[in-house]
Amino acid sequence: MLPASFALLQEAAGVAHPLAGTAARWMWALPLLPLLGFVINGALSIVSAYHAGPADPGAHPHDAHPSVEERHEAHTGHDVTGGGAHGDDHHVVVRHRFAGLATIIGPGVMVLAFGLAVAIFAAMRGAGDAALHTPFVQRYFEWMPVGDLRIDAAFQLDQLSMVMILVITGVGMLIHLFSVGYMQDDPSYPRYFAYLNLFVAFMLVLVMGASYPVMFVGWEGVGLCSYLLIGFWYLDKANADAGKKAFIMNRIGDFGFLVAMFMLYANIGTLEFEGVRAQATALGPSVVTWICLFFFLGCTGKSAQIPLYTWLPDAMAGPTPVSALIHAATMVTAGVYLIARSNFLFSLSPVASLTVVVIGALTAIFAASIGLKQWDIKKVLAYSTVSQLGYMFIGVGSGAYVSGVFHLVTHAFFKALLFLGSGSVIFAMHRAYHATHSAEDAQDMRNMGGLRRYMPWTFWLMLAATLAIAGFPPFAGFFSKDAILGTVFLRARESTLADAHWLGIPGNIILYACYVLGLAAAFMTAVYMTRMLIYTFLGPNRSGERERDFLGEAPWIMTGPLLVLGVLSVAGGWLNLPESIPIGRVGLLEHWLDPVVGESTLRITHGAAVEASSTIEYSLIGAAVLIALAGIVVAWVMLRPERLVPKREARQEEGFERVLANKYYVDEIYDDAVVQPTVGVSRNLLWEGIDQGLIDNVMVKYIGTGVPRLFGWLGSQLQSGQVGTYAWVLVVGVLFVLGAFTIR
Amino acid sequence: MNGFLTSVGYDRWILPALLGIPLLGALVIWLQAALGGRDAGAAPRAAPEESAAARAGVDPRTAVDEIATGVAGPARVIALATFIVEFIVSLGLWPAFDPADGRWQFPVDIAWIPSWGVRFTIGIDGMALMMILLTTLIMVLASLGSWTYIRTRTHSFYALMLVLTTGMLGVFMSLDLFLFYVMWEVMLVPMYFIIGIWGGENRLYASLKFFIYTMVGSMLMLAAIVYIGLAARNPATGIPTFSYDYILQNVVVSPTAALWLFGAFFMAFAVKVPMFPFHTWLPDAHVEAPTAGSVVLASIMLKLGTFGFLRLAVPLFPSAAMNETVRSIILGLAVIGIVYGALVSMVQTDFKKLVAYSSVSHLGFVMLGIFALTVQSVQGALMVMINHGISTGALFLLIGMIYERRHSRLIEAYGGIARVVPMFAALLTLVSLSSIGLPGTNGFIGEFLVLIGAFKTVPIFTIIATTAVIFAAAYLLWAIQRILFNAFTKPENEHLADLNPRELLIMAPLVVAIIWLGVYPAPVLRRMQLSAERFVTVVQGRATSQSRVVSTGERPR
Amino acid sequence: MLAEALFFSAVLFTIGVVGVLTRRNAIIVFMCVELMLNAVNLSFVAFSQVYGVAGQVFVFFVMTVAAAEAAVGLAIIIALFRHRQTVNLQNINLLKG
Amino acid sequence: MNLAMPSVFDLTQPLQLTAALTPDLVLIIGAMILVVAAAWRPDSAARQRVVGWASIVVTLLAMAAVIYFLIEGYGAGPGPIAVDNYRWMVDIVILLGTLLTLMLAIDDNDRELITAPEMHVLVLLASSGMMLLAAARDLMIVFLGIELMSISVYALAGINRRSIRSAEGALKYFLLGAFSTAFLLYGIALVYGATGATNLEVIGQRAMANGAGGPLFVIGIAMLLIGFGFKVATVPFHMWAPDVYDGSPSPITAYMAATVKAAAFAAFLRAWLEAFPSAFNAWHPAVVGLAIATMVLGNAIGLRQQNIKRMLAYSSIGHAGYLLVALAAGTSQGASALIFYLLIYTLATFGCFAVVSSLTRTGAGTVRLEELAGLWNVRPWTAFGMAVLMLALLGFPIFGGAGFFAKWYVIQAALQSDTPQTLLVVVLVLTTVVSAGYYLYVIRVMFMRPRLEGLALPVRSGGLTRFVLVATVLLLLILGIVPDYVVRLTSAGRPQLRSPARAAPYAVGGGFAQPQPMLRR
Repeated sequence: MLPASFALLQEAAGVAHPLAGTAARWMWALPLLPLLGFVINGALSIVSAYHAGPADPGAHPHDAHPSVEERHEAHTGHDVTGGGAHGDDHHVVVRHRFAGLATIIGPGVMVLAFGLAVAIFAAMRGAGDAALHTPFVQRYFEWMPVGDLRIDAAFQLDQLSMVMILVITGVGMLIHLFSVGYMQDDPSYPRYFAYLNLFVAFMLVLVMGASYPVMFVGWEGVGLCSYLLIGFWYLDKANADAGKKAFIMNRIGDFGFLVAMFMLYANIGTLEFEGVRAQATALGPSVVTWICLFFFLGCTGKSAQIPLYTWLPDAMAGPTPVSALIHAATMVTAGVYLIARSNFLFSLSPVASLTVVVIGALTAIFAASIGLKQWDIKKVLAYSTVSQLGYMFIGVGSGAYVSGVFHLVTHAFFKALLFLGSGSVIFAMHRAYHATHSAEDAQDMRNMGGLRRYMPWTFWLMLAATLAIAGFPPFAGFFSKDAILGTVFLRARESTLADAHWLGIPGNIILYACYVLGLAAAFMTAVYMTRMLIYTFLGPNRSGERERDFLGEAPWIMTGPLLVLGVLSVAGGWLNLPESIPIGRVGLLEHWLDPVVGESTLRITHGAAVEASSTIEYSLIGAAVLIALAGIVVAWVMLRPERLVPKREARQEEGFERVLANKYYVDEIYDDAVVQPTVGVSRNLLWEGIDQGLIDNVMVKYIGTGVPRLFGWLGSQLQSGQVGTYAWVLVVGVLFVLGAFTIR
Repeated sequence: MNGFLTSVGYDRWILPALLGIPLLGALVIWLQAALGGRDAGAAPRAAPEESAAARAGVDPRTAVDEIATGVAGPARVIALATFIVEFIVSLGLWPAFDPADGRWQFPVDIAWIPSWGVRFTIGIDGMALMMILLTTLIMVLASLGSWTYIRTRTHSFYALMLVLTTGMLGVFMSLDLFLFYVMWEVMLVPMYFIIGIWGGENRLYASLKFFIYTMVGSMLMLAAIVYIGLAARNPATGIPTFSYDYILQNVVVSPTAALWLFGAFFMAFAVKVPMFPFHTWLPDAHVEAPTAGSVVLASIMLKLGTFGFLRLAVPLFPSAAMNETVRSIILGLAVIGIVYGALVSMVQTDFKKLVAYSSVSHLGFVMLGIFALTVQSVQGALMVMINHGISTGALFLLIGMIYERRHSRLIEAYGGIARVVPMFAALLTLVSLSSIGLPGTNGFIGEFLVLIGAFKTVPIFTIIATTAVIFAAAYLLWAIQRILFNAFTKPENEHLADLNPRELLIMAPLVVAIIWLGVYPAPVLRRMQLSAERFVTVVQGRATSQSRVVSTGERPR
Repeated sequence: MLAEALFFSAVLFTIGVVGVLTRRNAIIVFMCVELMLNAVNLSFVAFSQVYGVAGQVFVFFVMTVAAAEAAVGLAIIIALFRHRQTVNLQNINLLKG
Repeated sequence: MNLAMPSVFDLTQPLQLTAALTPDLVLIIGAMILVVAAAWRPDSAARQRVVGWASIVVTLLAMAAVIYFLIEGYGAGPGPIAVDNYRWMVDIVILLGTLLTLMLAIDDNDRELITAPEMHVLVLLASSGMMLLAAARDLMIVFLGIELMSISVYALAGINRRSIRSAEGALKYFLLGAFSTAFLLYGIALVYGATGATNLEVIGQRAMANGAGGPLFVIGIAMLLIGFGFKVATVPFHMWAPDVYDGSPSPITAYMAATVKAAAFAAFLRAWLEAFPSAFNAWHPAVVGLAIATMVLGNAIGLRQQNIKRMLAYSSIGHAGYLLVALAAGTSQGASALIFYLLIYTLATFGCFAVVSSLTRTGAGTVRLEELAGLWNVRPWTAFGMAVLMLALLGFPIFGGAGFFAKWYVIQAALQSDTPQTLLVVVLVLTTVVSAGYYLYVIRVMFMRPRLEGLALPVRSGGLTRFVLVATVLLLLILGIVPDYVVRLTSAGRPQLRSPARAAPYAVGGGFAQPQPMLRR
């Protein structure tokens, strides 16, 4: 039944489309390949860890088990332990017995998927621009056919999803390869690849889904994988906490996503992108604003924006390649993708778009400022990610969907590189500390310093990435960030956003303010990135005498992907060169995405193409470059790595530094203001108060059973055994009966 | 397949057979016990009257571990075989059921007590079909899950389980209100015994609470059923009728009476669902019940409440049920239940109790779906019923498995055990995720449909209910973190054994169902489509016609 | 005449009731009950003045039955007396609750 | 016997009146013969058994006569007694109860060393009085029946001369019974004074003709209500019941709880349907009040009991309340429901007392609930039977057998009345829930509690006791699945109402004006 309907649905949908006969018809294999990897790796993992219990687990609880020694041996050999490379348990390094197979499967499916993605990309290029004005939709089966609600399991291929697919499979493949080295000694090696494969599968579902619900599958699926991978070394409570926090915070966002879907369905009866796009203009302005705001709530969760950003820094508890793939390059950008995908909705609601811009700008500056005082190398990068995501939202919020996506792509390159580079560093540090049985923190920059000597490749690549993120021309980040800031400035001059009001404030003022905030954040970005580079790689080494001997470059399987990402970080800007800097083909990405977002962009700009005088253009570019340079210089001048002491000798920060180091105490505020009250109210008021107190005691015990018991007690007191009493009761009864007879 | 089934007359005998097979199995168990089976493996001993132990008042049989002595063997084998036969026989319903036929399928109609107009009328529609299949499946798993859990008085236990099955299936099939009531009560007693005899320390309290709560509601329902039966009586002979179809088509009661009657039905079903604030029996019953009891309770018996709303309470008295005030109150209670259940389950220390409160939350979704009255929400409600049966059943089975090993349901007794019981951990995580409603698992489908359908008619309630996706993640993830993850601090857990093949066999169909219903629920939805649509149209139609009759009936005076 | 007889009967009946309520000796209580029966007999006789002989027939039945009742009743009282050595009703309260 | 008996007796003819009393006479004559036989030789256990068995035979003969009359479908003209299916159905319930009492008594006397064979004779005499009550259509017959029944039962209550409890119970029953008889009699006198008649039919006609009747009439009804209320043990005239039930030998307790109640209710209902329908508005509030008080207090006090006989006493008070609901409906359908209920209640009660009797230790007189603990472990079948009986009394379908149908019928009758007794039905169902508190407690104790330390096993009970238990449980279970035949039987068993009573125009068996030969169809 399934194959038949499969073919049928597919034919009905795809027969007329130019991509129907091309490699694109295999697009269903994109998520299926990693899914297959997940299944195999998962099976390897669980099979290797599983020891069947006794047939009668309840019998004689102490004798029925295999001998302790036997089982212990089994565990240390090849069990899924949650200790992992990260813990301080100094386990005996034994590679997993299926490590070889997992190495082939895990990255292997990614290579295949990337190959397929490239082939599909080629097919799309071959099909020509004109042919691709409608997306290529494949329907596989009816997923939720209920009444007039019809949700199909369908994928959609268009220019936007193609970009995302390439980033996900490409960067994903590199990170898988990197992981082979990074995770080589982990006892749960296949489990790691299972999760990672599953993540890619869900991420592809997210970007390929042809409707919001299918996208939501991927949306929550990646959240799940994030949860699993953050808590990968689950025996550490902090890791498990971080995973759970990520999931729950994401769920708050998902709540928004869900409500937005409900509103869409209630108002226009469809949830497919094409259907919504066709009918979006029929929505009332306030409805569309509410829909967009709820969608954006989803984005703040998934993409770690104010107020739901706090999970992302904690998510660094996961293995570093995970941070690179999920918490920098792909998953966290899903929110940006969602808005870009929903451009037909957001462009209809200037208020919602302004909200996106404001939140994006605030997040950018807020997170950047926290990044200034972090010591954990991954935390710096995490706040940097939050901040950069803010930029992307400024972009997509202000209707510069192309710029937003552009920054998403370049950010994927350089942030992945930064994370993987930091991974290399941590790997080296951990190896060194492990060799000397030291319990020092392998991620704290105060324990690093001068690593340039020991890992030059990593240093140079990190330098490139740092320059890219700082917006230093001609690295990738320069172009994308400049495109965003420039667009915001232009939108402030002329757009539907500028005409609108947000909380009573004129839109253009807000946009100008956001532009300034963006510049300030860019300055801070340059500062903290330079700071990270200086503290990590320059100055004297603070790792310790003995450890120094063990520091060194990571194996080629790790540095290789770094190299590729380095190239991309340097050259990524050429994907979408502005017209003002024609050092290659101009506006490639803009042209590519035009069928998807062009119409909406025009709607925001009152139908006019983006036009600015070259004076403004160049001064904007100049401002951006100056800011970046200023940041680097300030950091270079102010920071003194030789004065830094290792973590264990460090003093407490004072004043505002302390506030920054403690991330403005937002976690604590959330805990005190939301989490603890909720738990407290639930426990004391709802459970003990209402459930046990009011319902069980008062209603049931006192009233429900108490009243019959009271009657019983009274009656039983009268039943004294005295005939006299009985006669009295009888006579009283007689009087009552006679009384009742007088009632008419 | 269908041809074969028709050739054996499947459509004629299937429903009575489904009711009869468990009874037959119970009879066989009873015979086996009566013919000395109980003593087969026990050490030879004197007649109980004479033995010294008996004289001292010590029962020679209470403390006997019948698994160890081998007495349990035949009982559990017979029970399992019966349940498997039942399940296989019921599977034929899937192909034989015609999703496009809106009438009752596989009907059987026999006079039972003609003097009172009581008939033995059974038949099913799509939602009953799914509930029946769920029941037969869960019973197989529940009996397998009791395989080593129930160690004493196994014959009685399995016989009660079989009788219980008949009762539950009977409720789903009944098309006669009298029969419905009888079946409704029939399932109460076995469950009372199952909790009361094989339950935990506080089992007496819990079982009595369960019984009394249920009975308060059902007795009121009894009075209401008599009232409607009399309202539908044949004017010539004066004999009442309890035929569902007849009553649905012909009986119109005054709005005041409808309100009271609906109230009576509401009490019966709301206790069973259970709706806030009638839910407090549930945590106690769940916690104290043996695994199979909890599983059956959660997977099937709670659904009987919502099934009652769908089948009886709302369609019979739509003017009362859909009265703006009544509906708002019920929706309010449903939404309170959703959020309240989630919040309270967050702070539980006993994992079973946590799952019990989560049931309150999940069943709130069902109520929301029913009373939102759109095709999507009703279908969603039906899906939640199925999904909750699968997911929560699986959760209770898993808890039972770990309880058998460690004899503690307290969350704090565990921690980090994913290291020693990885298969258990993987399954618990998967099942929890499905309970949370992760897309791609069954849980999502139901909740999503309920909410998206309900938003059309009752948006504010729906938005509040949607917040439960957050709390659900909070309580379950927090719980499994404290059980599976975190530091491994309890040395006594070092020797926990992972699941054995039998336990994997129990979980396998549930896992398949979780994924299947999450990815491809369309076949299930198609089969329930007509039921849901008919529910919506009947309720809407009758609500308007009843109010019209009332208005035209009263205005001339 | 009828009214007076009925009133007298009612008074007698009430005296009997009060006697039952206030006396503690089983035999006296029983005598009070007999008084009540005879009060009713008086009513019957009075009514038979109006309606004919049926009331008087009833009186004979009542007297017969009362005699039988007295026989059984005294036997019971004696049986109890054998156990308790008293017929005071206040002491007879083994069964209660 | 005159084989040329007319199908409708003319009760003014002494011979035909005698013929119409045949079943009653069988019992009375049998009792007379046996009393002589019992007195012929000194008491001994063996004689007790012989007389007991002989009484059983007599009862069976009477039963056969009743069934014969039922099959033949005789009717009767106006007169002091009724010849209708109602009477025969009540007779069957009474004789069934008598039979079960005798069976239990034979074994119980053996264990308690009661050697008096006249006990069985007294049971037969009491039953004769009850049959008279069932037949009575004249207040004079009602009085005679009640007294014949009561005086015998006073003696029966005190039959265990070794037991002080028995004597105390008998004394309380006797004093209060005589006290209430005075009220009943006063009521009869007043009704007679108001209407000039003692025949129920005539009273009904005259009351109808005179409107609702004067104060004399109304107070008369009130007094009658008190008298009957005492006999059926409704609150607040129930005070004697727990003590007497507690003190009496178990078979007699069952007899009082079920059969005496059945007979009293039969007469009560006939009087209310035939004589007082016109005064419905006068007596209805009082009956409703009594019913509510009885249901609530009976069940509520039952919750506190630890002695199983007392518990069953309060349970029987609660059931009297349920039966009052059927009566409060004031319809002939209520009568059918009442008979059905009485039949089922008789079965369940005797089953319970069979268990009590089989578990009673010699001389203890009763069973405390804690002695039942863990009964399942040592006497699984007894425990199972007791569980069924408890559920039957609770009114639970299938597992409780026909107990549910009994309750169902009462509810149906109450709601089918012209003035639906909704309030009573609601109280009924809610107090049923309360009663679950103690019925389930018994089950809980038997199945879910361990046996008390050091408690000896109950001795093996006698064959008749076991027979009673098995028979009642089986009958209940079978009737719990296929009740229709008995339902038809009871729905035909309504009083033949000549006067236009408040009976609902409802008939299953084809109307009530003409007697129907039920069994012949």
